[in-house]
Amino acid sequence: MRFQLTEDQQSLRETTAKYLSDAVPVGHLRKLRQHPAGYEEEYWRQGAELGWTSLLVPEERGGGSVSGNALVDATLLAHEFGRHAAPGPLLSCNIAASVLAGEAPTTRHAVVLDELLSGSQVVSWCFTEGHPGGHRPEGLTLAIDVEGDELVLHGTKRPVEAAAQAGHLLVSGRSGDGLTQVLVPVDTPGVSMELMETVDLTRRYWVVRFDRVRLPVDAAIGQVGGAARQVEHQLQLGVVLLAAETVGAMERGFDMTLEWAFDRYTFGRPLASYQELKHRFADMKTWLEASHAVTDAAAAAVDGAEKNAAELVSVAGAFVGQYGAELVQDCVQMHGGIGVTYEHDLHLFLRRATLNRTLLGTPALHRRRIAELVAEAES
Amino acid sequence: MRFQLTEDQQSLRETTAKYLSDAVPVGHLRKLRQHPAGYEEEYWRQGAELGWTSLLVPEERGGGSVSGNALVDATLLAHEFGRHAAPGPLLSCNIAASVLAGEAPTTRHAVVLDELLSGSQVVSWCFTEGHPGGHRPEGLTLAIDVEGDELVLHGTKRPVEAAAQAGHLLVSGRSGDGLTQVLVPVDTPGVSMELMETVDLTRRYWVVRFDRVRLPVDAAIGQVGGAARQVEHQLQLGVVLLAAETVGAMERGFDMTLEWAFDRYTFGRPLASYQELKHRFADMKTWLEASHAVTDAAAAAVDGAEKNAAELVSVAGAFVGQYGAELVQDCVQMHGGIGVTYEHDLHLFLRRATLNRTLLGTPALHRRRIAELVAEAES
Amino acid sequence: MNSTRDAEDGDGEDGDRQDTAGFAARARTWIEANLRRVDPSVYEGAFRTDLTEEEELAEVAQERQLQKRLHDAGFAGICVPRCYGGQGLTPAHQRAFNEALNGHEFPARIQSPTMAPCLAVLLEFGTEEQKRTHVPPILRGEELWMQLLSEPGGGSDVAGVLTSAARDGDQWVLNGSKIWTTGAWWSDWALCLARTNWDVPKHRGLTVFILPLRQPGLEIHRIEMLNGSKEFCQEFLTDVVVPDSDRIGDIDEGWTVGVRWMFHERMLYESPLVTFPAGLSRSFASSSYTNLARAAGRQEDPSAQELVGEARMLDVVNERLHERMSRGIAAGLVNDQAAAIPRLFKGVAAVRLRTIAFELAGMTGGAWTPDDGPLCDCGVDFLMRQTGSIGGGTTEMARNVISERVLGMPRERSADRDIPFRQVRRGPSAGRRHG
Amino acid sequence: MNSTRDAEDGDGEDGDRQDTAGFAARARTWIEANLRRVDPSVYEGAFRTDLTEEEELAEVAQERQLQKRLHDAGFAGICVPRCYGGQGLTPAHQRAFNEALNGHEFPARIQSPTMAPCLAVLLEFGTEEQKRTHVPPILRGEELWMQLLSEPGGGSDVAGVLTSAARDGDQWVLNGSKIWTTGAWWSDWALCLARTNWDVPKHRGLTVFILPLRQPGLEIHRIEMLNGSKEFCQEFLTDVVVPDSDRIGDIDEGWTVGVRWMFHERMLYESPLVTFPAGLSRSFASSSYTNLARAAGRQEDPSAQELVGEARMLDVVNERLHERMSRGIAAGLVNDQAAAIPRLFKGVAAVRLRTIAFELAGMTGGAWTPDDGPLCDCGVDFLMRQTGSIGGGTTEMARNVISERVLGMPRERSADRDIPFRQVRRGPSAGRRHG
Repeated sequence: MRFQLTEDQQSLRETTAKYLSDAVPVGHLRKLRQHPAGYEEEYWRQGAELGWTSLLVPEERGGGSVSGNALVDATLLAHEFGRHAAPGPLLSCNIAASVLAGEAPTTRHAVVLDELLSGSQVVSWCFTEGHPGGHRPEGLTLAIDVEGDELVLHGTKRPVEAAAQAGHLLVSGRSGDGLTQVLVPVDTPGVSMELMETVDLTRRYWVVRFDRVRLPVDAAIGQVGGAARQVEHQLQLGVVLLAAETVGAMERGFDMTLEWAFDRYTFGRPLASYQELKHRFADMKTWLEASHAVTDAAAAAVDGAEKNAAELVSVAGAFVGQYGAELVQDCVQMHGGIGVTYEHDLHLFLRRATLNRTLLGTPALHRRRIAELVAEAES
Repeated sequence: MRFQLTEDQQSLRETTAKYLSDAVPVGHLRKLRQHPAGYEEEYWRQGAELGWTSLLVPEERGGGSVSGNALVDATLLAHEFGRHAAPGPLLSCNIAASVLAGEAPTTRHAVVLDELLSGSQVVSWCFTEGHPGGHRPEGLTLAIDVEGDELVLHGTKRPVEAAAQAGHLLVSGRSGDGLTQVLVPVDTPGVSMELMETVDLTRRYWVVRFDRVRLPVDAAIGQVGGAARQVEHQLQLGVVLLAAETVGAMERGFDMTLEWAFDRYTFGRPLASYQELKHRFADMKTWLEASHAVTDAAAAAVDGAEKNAAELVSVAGAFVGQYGAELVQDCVQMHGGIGVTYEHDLHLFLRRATLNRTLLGTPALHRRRIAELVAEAES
Repeated sequence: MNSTRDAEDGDGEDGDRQDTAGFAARARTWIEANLRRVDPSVYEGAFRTDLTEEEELAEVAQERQLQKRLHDAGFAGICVPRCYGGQGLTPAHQRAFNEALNGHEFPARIQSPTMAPCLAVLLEFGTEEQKRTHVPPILRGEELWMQLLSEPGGGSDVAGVLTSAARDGDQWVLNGSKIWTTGAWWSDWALCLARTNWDVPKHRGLTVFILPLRQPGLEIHRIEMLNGSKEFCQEFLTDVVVPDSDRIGDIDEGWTVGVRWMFHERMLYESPLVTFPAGLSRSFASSSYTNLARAAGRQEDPSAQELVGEARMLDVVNERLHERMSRGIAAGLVNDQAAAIPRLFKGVAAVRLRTIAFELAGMTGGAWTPDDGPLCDCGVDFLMRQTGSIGGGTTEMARNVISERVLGMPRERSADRDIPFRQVRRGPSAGRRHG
Repeated sequence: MNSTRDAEDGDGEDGDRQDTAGFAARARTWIEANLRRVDPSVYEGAFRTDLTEEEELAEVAQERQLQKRLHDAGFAGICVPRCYGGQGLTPAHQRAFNEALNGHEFPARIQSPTMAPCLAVLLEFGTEEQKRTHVPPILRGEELWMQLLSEPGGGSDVAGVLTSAARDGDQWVLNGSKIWTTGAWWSDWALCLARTNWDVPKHRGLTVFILPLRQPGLEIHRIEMLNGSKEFCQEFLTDVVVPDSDRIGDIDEGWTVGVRWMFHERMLYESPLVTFPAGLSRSFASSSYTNLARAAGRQEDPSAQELVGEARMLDVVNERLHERMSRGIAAGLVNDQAAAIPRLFKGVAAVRLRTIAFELAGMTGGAWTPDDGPLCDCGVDFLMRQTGSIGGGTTEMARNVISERVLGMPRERSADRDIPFRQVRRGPSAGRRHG
């Protein structure tokens, strides 16, 4: 997050922070462990009223950013979600809203978008697949074939956020050499889902299988076979939102541990007075500031459609993915045994940083992507 | 090096250590930077009298180990070479002697072996090639073809130690699906060489080119096309000797830096009193002991032809290669600016650890090799 | 190689060599005939997180039976003097037994901490009566022991004990809380380090006691870890009465006992009192990393191969380093404190190994189904990865020990040395908790 | 994005925006017409190790000329007041000039340390007369400056200065030795930190002087680095006489000057006094890592790709972090000491980048021929890799600063605080050297 925000941005951030502190304090999060959705519908609906699903949607379609930089604004929400280890399908709903708002609407799509914006419907993004390469648009194998005036979907997506809460699924798949995106009602015959286990306490993921699922051609969002650029863009949005959320989780873990270091005495003096620990705090502070810096830069580049946007996004994915989890793990180490107990709060933030590190490309995969982009740029 | 040596081993080690301290003190090493060979012939001949080239050769062929564990004994020499950053073709000559002594001798091979043992001839091992995979027997591409009663060698080897000092070259190459090793007089038509630059101060390396070099078939050592096991064994010897030498260089770097930490005061107290530095010394000490442990284990396993020998060798190559250079680099960091000056001694040991890390497989390549061996063992 | 290994071994057992061989043969025969063969991976990760309370109690009962059978066959307490019910043999015999045990079931829960450090401390510091009372039932599997050592908020400062023992005639009254005990809820007895004098510096006011775990005033609470495991307990002692005859060592001299106690704890796998399959010892069982790469569809990916190779490397180096250092310590060539070297290595390696597994799992590290086979739970193991660098003394403490006790560097400044423990600053939060 | 950037910029330059644009246009025109186009990689690694003494002197002479041409065209000292020969413009103008300079030659050797920190310190602490005497010739390329700050054996303890300045009437007599000066042998003047009082604590007995480098009593020795570079010098001062009018700041108040001096040194690339192509700034030019992978035949190897990607990642993050922190510092939102954060990052990244290059070079990292193209010298660069974590203040010092001055953690115990400097312990070797 930037050192300086506009007044509107500051207000957006504070409103969400306050709401999260009230609605999902850490004690409540522990209770949500057993909740099938990981969150209450009413919690999400009220969040939507605060703008949680509308920032990436233009005003004329019912949304509106607060600063004109839509993704930068959205990262403020993601940051607070990270700081509070907050539940709710923030990523899927924002991506879906952005995609639906980005194309000329069919009647049905318009209804879904309105419900997304009001928080009364969740749309899950079915993008990644469980094989190597399944984290990139060009690696997708789920088939979306045209048969007469129907689209036929066949394949498997995982992990899919909040699939059982969703009214519709936004499915990205392959049509020959091109990509297509389709909005699929969850109750369409041939759609089945299986709950996954996850490291997170409140976010739920499903394997969603599409067994020759048939839909009218106008279920497609935009051109059949022409969605490559759209998918690449929404993937960039997603990676940046995950990075911003992880930065929030890092920041909270760091703050907690810094306080602990001043508070906790060993051998008659505070942990904060031990040089070896001090130096690790210096490293952590550096990773934290660097994570802020590169996430903000990536968000601004995507908003501005700058030509280095793809690179900055993967740099954020690689760096924040790597150092996010490393930072919170070092916080655990500094806490000692209590840092790995369920009763302590730290693991809530570790879970979030760990989960996000895996969702839209691991750090290693982002590094490979950066190398590809560098090679392209140089050739 | 083991905590406890036999008396004979102890004597071998001490004799060599004393000779190196007298013959090539660090001041003298700096002068050898400009020497074309990096060492004086007489230095090498006297070293041979101390047993430098004979440990891997059975007694009946004119050699003899001091403990019955030939490679373990040889690692003691290599260790001292590392501790003194000593010049001389220790690796090539020992490998060559071991190979020549391992096969029924032709008259010519017997003469060369005798001269190797006496130190009056150097034989350079031409093994690695400059392409990916050129560090492993199965990756060799230099062709050794049978044409009538001649062998024809074609290809390039690099880096080749002390090639310009050698009377003969021991060349490992490919004959169809098999490997062959040939003893090539350096003045054979078609052999050419080019001096390389290197990180080391006194070791010299060459690119050696074989342009359809013709030799009688009996220049082969052992079976034409049947040398795969031989080559694998001598590669194991080589990796262990390099590791042992690196452990010596690590130990010396560590000792120098430990002394420095006690001796050097900053802000009115010794470096050794700063916790962050103390903890890095603890890490270095751990890497050092671990390097000793795994190198000793690998040497013993090769000597005993144990079934995990190949794995232990690559574990030593991977671990010592990695942590050898890292340890000495951290010693540099602790010294500050003077640690990277030519006038300081530390770089002599850094050079040796750095060079060895590249010669017979980098740590990353050894890790890949370990994975292959694990997969083989499991299948 | 063997001749050299023996030369280094230095157990002075040459006279027994023939006997050792005979003993080993007898052990092999008995083991083959009496103990179930098990896949060693059963013992990886020690106590499974998915056992119900009943299941775990059943396993403990079974292990007690197993220990009893070992005892009756003459294989319990191999290095324990005969007068206490042991076999009076040498470490070489224990090693031979451990070799023969490879691939078989054994009473895993009874080794640590019952045999080491508890039995070791009893043998070293116990009175004759204490030893005759407790060692035989320990060897028969009738007494499982536990160590009441760490305290909440104590961290690395083991001697900063706040549990107090107040003298009351012929007995002591203990109050306080202990933590990080493994399986205290199914154990019988415990060693306990308590503060008997608050008016002297930290190390000089401690005393060690032994006490039964099931008694009024001693409440045991199972701690839930973030992965759901309830391996560890916390104990609350409220006016627990201990007779003075259950004191170990002299009054206020508990730190002398404590230092050896922690030494025996660190040297667990080198202890001649511990029975376990030799092959199991320090291995992280990294062979499964190949399976992880395969399950992730990355067996041909060089980057994954480098990770698999690194995992195996760490495993092998860890084992060789332990071997080197314990041999050096046993032969008196390096000081006891050098045991911190393999401890540090293992802690760092354990963290890295779980990270490698998580890396190999890729996306499946974040979310998985039971169909994902070896990739299941790699993410949860990653969440728990620091335990290897925390449990049994942190890597930070190991680094202090290595730099100060092995390399002889200046000691870290303590703000609690040479002042009465009562006056030591305990920080804002500790202050609130402990007055 | 631009609107937000400007909102954060906080230079208060809005009134000049039109003018800035006009200035930028004028700069572009002049640069295109007058300055040679060069490949930015020429400036990577700053001073080549393979120049002869004559060649280097020729380059320095050429850069002086270049500076003169900048000056005559009205582009020297863009932010320096007009009364000292500068242009009296704003940091935005300097930035605009630096943008326009991309891809062109510039007087690289004259920027650091002449413009920053030396010129910056002169402008901040110099007397009116000192500024009128030295600033104009600096801007004309006639005076190249150097900093006599570090001392042999001084390491991170910059204030532990042993070079003494003794008062002798209207002048001072300096004795001692300074080290790590870049190109002192072709420079003209220097800032020098010396000890003027040995009977007060370390920081309270220092004074700053300026002095010409070519004078009797001042001997300059070029230090050879392990890679053959002779970039750095050591100076030996023997009874060097400095008039009191060449003192900067008050007597014994040199640390006040020194703190700002080091601040200007750290902020080099953010300084409005420094002229350099904007694109060159903090980049490590990692684009060449692709070439390394290709030259090593590993462009398709995923493991090599991960290394190339990591290199680029470090480069990009380094740049963005610098940008963030300097903007935060400029806007007063974080304190000056936070400059240690990007310094730490850069030092760690520089080490890692050279390691990555060495990894990519594989076997060629150990030995190479000129035919190996980009892989040449990767091994030598690896030998030198720690320089990035040492030069300009070690990463250890940066970590101290961040933990203590940014995070507010307790200061490291100094054994030299509050005692007369004369009594500070200097260790066995220092003791021998300095009595």
